[in-house]
Formats: sequence, structure tokens, C-alpha cells
Amino acid sequence: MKVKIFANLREITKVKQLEGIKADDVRGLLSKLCDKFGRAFEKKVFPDGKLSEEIIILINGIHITHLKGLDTSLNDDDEISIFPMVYGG
Amino acid sequence: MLGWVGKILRVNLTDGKIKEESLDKKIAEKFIGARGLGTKIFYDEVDPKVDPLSEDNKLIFATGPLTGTYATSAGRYNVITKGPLTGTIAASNSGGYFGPEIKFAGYDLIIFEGRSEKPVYLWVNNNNVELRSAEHLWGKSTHETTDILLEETDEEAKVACIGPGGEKLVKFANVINDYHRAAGRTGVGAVMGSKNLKAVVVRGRKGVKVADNDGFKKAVLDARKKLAAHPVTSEGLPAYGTNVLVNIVNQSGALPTRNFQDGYFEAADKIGGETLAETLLVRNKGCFACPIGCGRVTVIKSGPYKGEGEGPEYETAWAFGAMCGVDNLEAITKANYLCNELGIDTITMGSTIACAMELFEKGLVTPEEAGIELNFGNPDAIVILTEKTGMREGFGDKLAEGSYRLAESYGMPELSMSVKKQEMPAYDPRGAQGMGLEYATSNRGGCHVRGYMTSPEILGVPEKIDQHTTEGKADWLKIFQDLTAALDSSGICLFTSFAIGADEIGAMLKHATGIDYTAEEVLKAGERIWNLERLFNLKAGFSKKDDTLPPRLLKQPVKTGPSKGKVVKLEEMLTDYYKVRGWSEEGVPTEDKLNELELA
Amino acid sequence: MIKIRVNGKPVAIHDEDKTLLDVIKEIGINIPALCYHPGLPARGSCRLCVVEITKPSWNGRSKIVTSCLYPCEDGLEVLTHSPKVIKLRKVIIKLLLARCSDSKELQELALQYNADVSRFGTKENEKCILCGLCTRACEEMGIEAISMVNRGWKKEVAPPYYEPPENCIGCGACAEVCPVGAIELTETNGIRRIWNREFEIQKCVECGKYFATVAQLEHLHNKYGIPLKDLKTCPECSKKRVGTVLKKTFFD
Amino acid sequence: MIYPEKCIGCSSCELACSFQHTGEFRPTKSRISAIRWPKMGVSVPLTCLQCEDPSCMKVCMVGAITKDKETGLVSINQEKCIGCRLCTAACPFGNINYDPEEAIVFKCDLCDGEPQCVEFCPNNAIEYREATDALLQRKKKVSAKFAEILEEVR
Repeated sequence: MKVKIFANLREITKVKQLEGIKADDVRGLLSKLCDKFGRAFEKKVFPDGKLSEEIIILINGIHITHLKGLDTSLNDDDEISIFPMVYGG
Repeated sequence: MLGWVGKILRVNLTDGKIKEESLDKKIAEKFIGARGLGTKIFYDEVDPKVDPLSEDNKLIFATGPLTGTYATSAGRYNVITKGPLTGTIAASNSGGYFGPEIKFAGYDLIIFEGRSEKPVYLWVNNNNVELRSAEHLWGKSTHETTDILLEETDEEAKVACIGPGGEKLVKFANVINDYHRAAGRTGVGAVMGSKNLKAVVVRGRKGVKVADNDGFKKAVLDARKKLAAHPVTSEGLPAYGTNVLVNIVNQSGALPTRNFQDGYFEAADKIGGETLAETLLVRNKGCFACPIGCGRVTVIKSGPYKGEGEGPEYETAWAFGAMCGVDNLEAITKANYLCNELGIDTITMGSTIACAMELFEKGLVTPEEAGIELNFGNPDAIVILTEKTGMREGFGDKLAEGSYRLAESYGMPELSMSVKKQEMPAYDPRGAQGMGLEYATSNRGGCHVRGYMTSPEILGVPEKIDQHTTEGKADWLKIFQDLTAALDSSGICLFTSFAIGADEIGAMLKHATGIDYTAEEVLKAGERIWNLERLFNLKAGFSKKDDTLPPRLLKQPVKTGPSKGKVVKLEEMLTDYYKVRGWSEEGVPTEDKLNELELA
Repeated sequence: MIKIRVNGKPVAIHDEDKTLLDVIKEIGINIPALCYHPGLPARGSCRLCVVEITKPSWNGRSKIVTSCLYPCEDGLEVLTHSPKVIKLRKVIIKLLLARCSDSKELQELALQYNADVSRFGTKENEKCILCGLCTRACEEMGIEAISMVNRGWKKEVAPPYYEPPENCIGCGACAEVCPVGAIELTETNGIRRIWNREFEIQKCVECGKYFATVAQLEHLHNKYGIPLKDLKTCPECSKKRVGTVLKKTFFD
Repeated sequence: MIYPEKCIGCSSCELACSFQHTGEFRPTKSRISAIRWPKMGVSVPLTCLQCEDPSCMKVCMVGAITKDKETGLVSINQEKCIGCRLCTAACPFGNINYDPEEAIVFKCDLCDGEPQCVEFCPNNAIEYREATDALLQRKKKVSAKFAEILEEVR
């Protein structure tokens, strides 16, 4: 399972990509990431157990609102990307 | 008049006569300003069948009622003409400080007619306006031209000029103001070049008045608070600029790669906003009255691509990057600097090179002819060919005609990734169906800023809708297109629409002009402008058959990444769109729609 | 704390050295005062600001005084538009108008107090009402380039011996304070003409804009020791110079 | 207090100031100006530094310019001013100007305590804060370096 981190989240995690994290659904993955990256990450991404509105999570390019949200199950070859809300054009 | 300053400057380049006219309040009310007002005047005065590079075509620099005030990002202005690249109406938007200066000189619009015998530039010095010789500037880059003009006129003046690209009538030449801001697309710079007009220099010392001072201040503060509160406009954009989009569009499988042969670029992160911020970024910079400041001041200290300037923006990074398969950010930035110096549009340049690369890959273009190994991913190609195109040297002379005419000359027009001959920007419609409809129906060909469907489809603003379905996309697109048309006409920047909508824009317009612009009024004005642009294009010879996409996007599915196997289902969306627009099956606005919009 | 009544309304005054005119202006009553300028010591030469004052202890008697000079005294009763005062002002306006018939300011006052000019003869194109504001301004500046000369009908403001004044620095304060615009000051491409003396105006060394007369700058140099070379740039350019220095401090 | 490194050159301050004082958006009449170097993408906002011993006050013979001890504001009493304009020449920073149209001398008056430039600056490159020691330290450090470069430039 590959987890990619982008934009100003990289300032918190100091890393662009993570391999080898085991979790069976998005909720599990996020709590693991919170333990790993601490309070700042939790405040920005997963405040008190809920996914912050300013965060976009894609599983293999599909936005989790079109899947089962936090309960979307994950398997090993998935690619998860986590973005703060961004805009451009 | 309030908000507007109520005066038009008309310059006839053939006989050198300069006249002042007053702005008709009723027209201004109905078309707001800039894009809308300029298009209305252009529509009334120019025959849609005119040859864009002939004497009879006109060129309008138009500002909006909010330009020059401290409304959010109120520094925009539009260059309006008939575009040589596409033959459609072209309202090309730009920021920087040039727009407001026109208002401070006491004008809402400057209209250029005819064609000058010898190269000239217009010097608007607060009250007196004169045409001066520009022979000593002809052939100079936009930076040199701006330096010399500021020296010659007034250090505090603002300059909008063309580079060698515009002079040599490169089909996608642009107008560069304040060194780095571009009124970029559809070849407005070439029209300026065809008139031998090298630059417009403005110094204004007057002021812009609004109708209700306190009301205006409250409305603006409210809008600015919303921008400051929003994560994108207060953190994302200032820190990473527009280029932050590379990764999310790529991860969502909508980043067109190697001339749209694919929708996913493996090395995307190397050319993204984050990498730019780590390596080349010096600081961010804002346009006039803009609280966001997404401008990228960058420098390449050493190496073959040494240089400094502003950018690249997202579309540029994509056009020279993923589109050409190049992952060398320095080469991309250098190509961007060159485009600004030469005065040519980065999106079209990148896409045209990509198209040439595919022709090369298929053996139609030989290395000798191209003068370089033209394979995807070669960073030198984008730098050298940009230089050559700007100067129309060697192979560059062919590239200067745009990707459609290039591909056509090799008998394979379908390799040109363009709509109505204007290259599509950085979103693969097979990964975002709504963008496909936007490209097909946009009034100036392939363009994303006319109805930014990426916002709901990929970024989830105002809400996340499924990018791969087609239902409801027509309704969404109509709202976005109308809102953008009104917003572009008010004089503020599109990026503010991320945090504020028709209500806030209406409030600012109301207190500025004294006319009661409710949210509905704003959207109705937007729809009126959109339909007017449509009418112009129809009269210019465009029809339903032009509302389409290159065959590759309709038939050839994406090879890899999240949008694998997807194509654009344009037909069904198009029929919806015409219905939602209240147009006939042939995409022609009906009588009662025109009456409803007071356009009949 | 001084308590007086103006047109019957009680007014409390805290600052002793305020004159009646200051108080009258503060409470918003508008009376003509052509030779009064808040920044210059009052002289009471034009007499237009006269008011009627009385005190209960004077049992009915009242006095006419120039409010620009008269200090505030406890218990004063002040009438700014009593019939007596209006009549007096009318006569004064007529006299002044007789002297300067085409002065706009006086004509407005004449309208206000419907004073016609017929009774007195008129002096040809004379604008100055001899209020002395200009001489006082020059005096305050410590330059004293112009003063009142002669007396009676021939009294006028002029530089010594009607020669172009040496110590004048061409600042134009006299023209600025003159209530009737009687002092001519013209400025054409770099030369300022006043009191028929020509002053070269300093061209900013950086942007070429004319901003102050060379004489003004020399005055600053002699009186305050500001080095001449710092005075050679116009305000905008000195701001730019400071900006450049700040830029160097922060960015280079 | 001015932080040039935060300034993004958007001139909202010039607009807010001119709007507040003249009722129209007119940067040429603003009492604060952001000096811009468009090519380098750098800009520095500058306005009256409310000097401790203001040279404009020194040269004003009619006492129209005064410095308020508590707020530190150096203000002009327009009524008293006789228009000699010596102050505009005397100020070494050029922060006091003469407006020929209105025939008045004008400078930053801190909008009586609610400076509009601060309210409209998106990046708080301009702040209006009591003089805490931290601020004074910064001011000393900056002015020391500033003075040294000023000498070079002269």
C-alpha cells in the first residue's frame, strides 16, 4: 500500500511518500498516520475522528466520496493520495 | 459615472486621430464592463467575417467597473478582438497593474482602429494622449521594450506591449504587461502586431469614485475576510501558486500526457508546485489589490537555463512538462521566461511542440527539418523551439501557425489537440467529462477559464461531483460559464470565485456603480454576455459542427492511470447543454432567449 | 473655566487665551474675518469680525469690539448679529468694496449683507484690502521680505524700495494666506515669479520634477543646517531612495 | 511597523488610504506608497515614520505640525498651515507632500488610530502596534543597517 502526501501537508509530514503501512480501511489508515505524524497532522487532516472538509483523499484516483468514505476498505496494491484543498488554473 | 469613469478613448492608427467619447450608461449597465462591454462594442462595430489581421479588425483594451478599486483582486483587464488563431471572438484576460492605470488615466476602454504605416506606441500621460514612433523598439523583447519605454516616458507608467512574436504575427502571440503578466490566448498580440502597434503606455493620476463609500468598504471587507478564511486562497495559492494543481489532477487521472496520448504522467511531482516552491521560488507576488498573491517570482541561478522572472503557472508547467513528456522544471521555467520575453502564449506553444513531437515520433517530421531530436521528454527541444517560434526561424516558422495548421500541413489534423484551432489546456476531458463539454462549447476554442468544471469535478468546490458521469454536467457548466462571464466583466480575478460567488460580486458591483446588481442580475448579465459571444461566432461562420473535440478524445481511451479506458461522451452532454441554454438543436440562441436577454 | 453667553447660548471655555472669535467659530457661528488666520497672530485690521459685547454689570451699555483680539472674560454676553453689528459690517464692506470693487470675496459678502457700493468712489483695479496677513506670514517665517509701506490712501504692501526682495525665498505663503487673492504668483517651466522677482525652481536630480525654489532650499540649509545635497530630490524621489535602501536592507 | 519582506506589492494600502482621505481610489493622493520593482517582484511600503524629533515640525514656523506624546502621532493642523511648503522639502524621507488641487499639505495621520492600510493589507506587512521591546529591538537593528546603507547611497 502506497500513501502519497502533497502540498502543505508535506511541511508537517516532511515526507512525500510512505510504503508498507498496513490498514484495512481509510479510518484505520488515518489514525495510524496521526500516531506517526502527531498532533499537527491530526488537527489538519483528522480532527477528533472526523475527516476535515479541507482534505481530499483519492484511492487509485477515485475520490472517497464516490466510494464508502472513511469505511472504504483498502488492499495492498492500492495507491492513496492525500491533498489539502487546492485550486489553480 | 461611478465605478466606471465614463470615458472611451478611440485611436485611429491609420490617420492618427485620437478622440474621446462618453460611455453609454445603459450599455455599461447591461454588459458590466471589460469582457462583456468590450465584446458588445466589438460586436456592434466590427463585421464578424473580418480578417483578424486586416486593417478593419479592431483591438479593445477594456477595464471593468471594479478595476482600480480595492475590491478583491480588482486589477484585471481584457484585450478584445477577433482572434487570428481561431477566428472566434477573443476576450483575453490579464492582471498585473496595467488595467487600473487605464482607469486612473480616466478611461474605461481604449479602442484601436485601422493600421499604422510605421511602428508606433500610444502614450497616455494622464490628460494628454499621443502616438509616438516605436521604430527604435521594433524587434526588441517585451522586457527591453518595457525598460526603454519606462525610461522614455515615466518611471511610474505601466506598459503593455508585444514582443517579436506579435511583430512577426505568430498566430498565438500575446500581449505582455508589467514584464510578466500575459493577456495570453487566441493571438491577440498578432492583431496588435498587424496594426504596427508595439505598445500602450499609460500613466494615470486621477481617481476612481464609487457610489456608496461605506457600503462598498463593508462589501469588500466581507469578501476579503472570506478569501482570508479560505484554505486555498490564504494558504494553498500563496505558498504553491497555481502549479499546486499538477499533482491532484495527475492523481485523479486527468493530466494529459505526451500530446493527450495518456492521462497520467509518472514524473508529475517533479514539475509540481511543491517542487517549484522548494527549488526555484524566490517569493510570491500579487497583482493589483490582490489579497491572494499567487504570482511566482522565480530564479534559475546557474546551468544551461539560467534566468529570472515570474512563473511558470500551472498551465505552462503542464504544456511544457507533461504534454511534452518533459520533467526538467528548469527547462520548463526557461521556456516560460522566453515566451514572456518573445510575447507568445505558453499553452499553445507547449501543445504545438507536443504535436510536433508526435509527428516526429510517427516519422512525418525529420530531425533535419526540426533541427533537433524532437522526441518526447527532451528538455532542450522546448527551449530551442520556443526561441525559434518567437523569431519564426527555421522549423519555428511552421510552429508559429499553431498545432492545427502544423498537423494539417502534414495531413494529420487529428493530431492537433485543439478545439476551433485553439489548443486545450491542462485537463484531460476523458478524466473529467464536464471539462470536455467546456472545451467544446467555449466561445474562444479550447479554454478552461470560461467555465472551470475542474472545480466541482476534481477539486470538490463547491461540492464534489463524479468526474466520470455526464448527467447534470450541462446545468453545472451553464452556471459556471455565466458566473465567469460576469466576473470577468467586473474587473476582478477568477481565483476569487473560489471563495466568493454571485452575491458578493453583486454586492461589490452594487455599491460601486449604484446599480442594484442582485445575484440573479449578475448571472443574467453573464448569460447575456455568453450569448452575445455565441452570436458573434455564429455570424463568423462557426456552427454546431465546431462544438466538438479532437477525435482522440472521443474514440481513443486513456491507456493508464485512474481514467483508464475512458472517453468523452460529448454527444449526450451537448444536446443537454443546448436545451439548458435555451438554444435550438443546432446550438443557435432562439428568438425568445434573445428577447429575454434583451439581445434581439 | 470661563463662562460666557453667545447670542444667549451659554458657552464654557477652558483655555484662557482663546479669543472670542475662536469660540464663535468653534460653536459654528459664521462671521466674516478676512484678516484672521488661525496660524498667525491676529491683528484686527479688517474690522469685519466686530461683535457687540455687554455685561450685566454694565447695566445696558454695550461695546463694539473686534472678536479676533478680544479675550474671553467670565460673564460676557456676546451678540454676533445684532442690528448694530450688522449695520457696522455693512459700512465696512462698502468701504472695502470701494477700494477693491472686483474682489469676488467682497462681492459675496456684499450680497450677504446687501451692501451696495454707490456711496463711495472706487479705486481702479485694486485687489489688496490691506489686511496684513501676508506681511504677518512672512514675519512668522522669520524672513520679512514684504511689509506695509506709506500711510493713508497710498498705503500698500510692498518689498523695500519696491525692488525685488532679496531675502524672499519664493515660498508663496503670502499668496496662499491672502484672503482676496491679491498677490500674483505665476509658475511656468521652472521659473516662479512673485513680487516681480524670478525664482529658479530646483529640478529634482532624479526625476526632473520641479518641486521647490532654490531659495527655499538655501533657506533651509542656512537656518537648519540641512546639507544642501540632501535637499536636491523631490519628495517622491527621496521616498524612492529610502525604499531602495530598505530594499537593500531586506532583500539583497 | 513595516515588514517589507512580507509585502507582495498589491498596493491595497495605497487604495485604502486614498479612499479613506479623498473618497476615491487614487494612489497618487495616498499617504503611503509601495515602491515597486516590478522586474524583481519586490516592493517596499513606506509612510511617515512619526519621527522622534521630526524635521518637518522643526521648520514649521507657525506651529501647524505637532507631535502627540502618547500616541507619537505627528499631525498637521490644516487651519494653521500657511502653505509655505518648507516641510515637504525638509523631510528626508519625502513622506509629507503638497497637493496643488486641494492646496493642502498632507501626510499619514494614522486614520486617528485605525489605520486603513493595516486593515486592508492581506499579508500584515504593515502593523500598528504599541512599541514593545521586541519591536524596538527590531527597529534599532533595521535602522542601524539602514543608516549604514543610507551613507553608501548618499
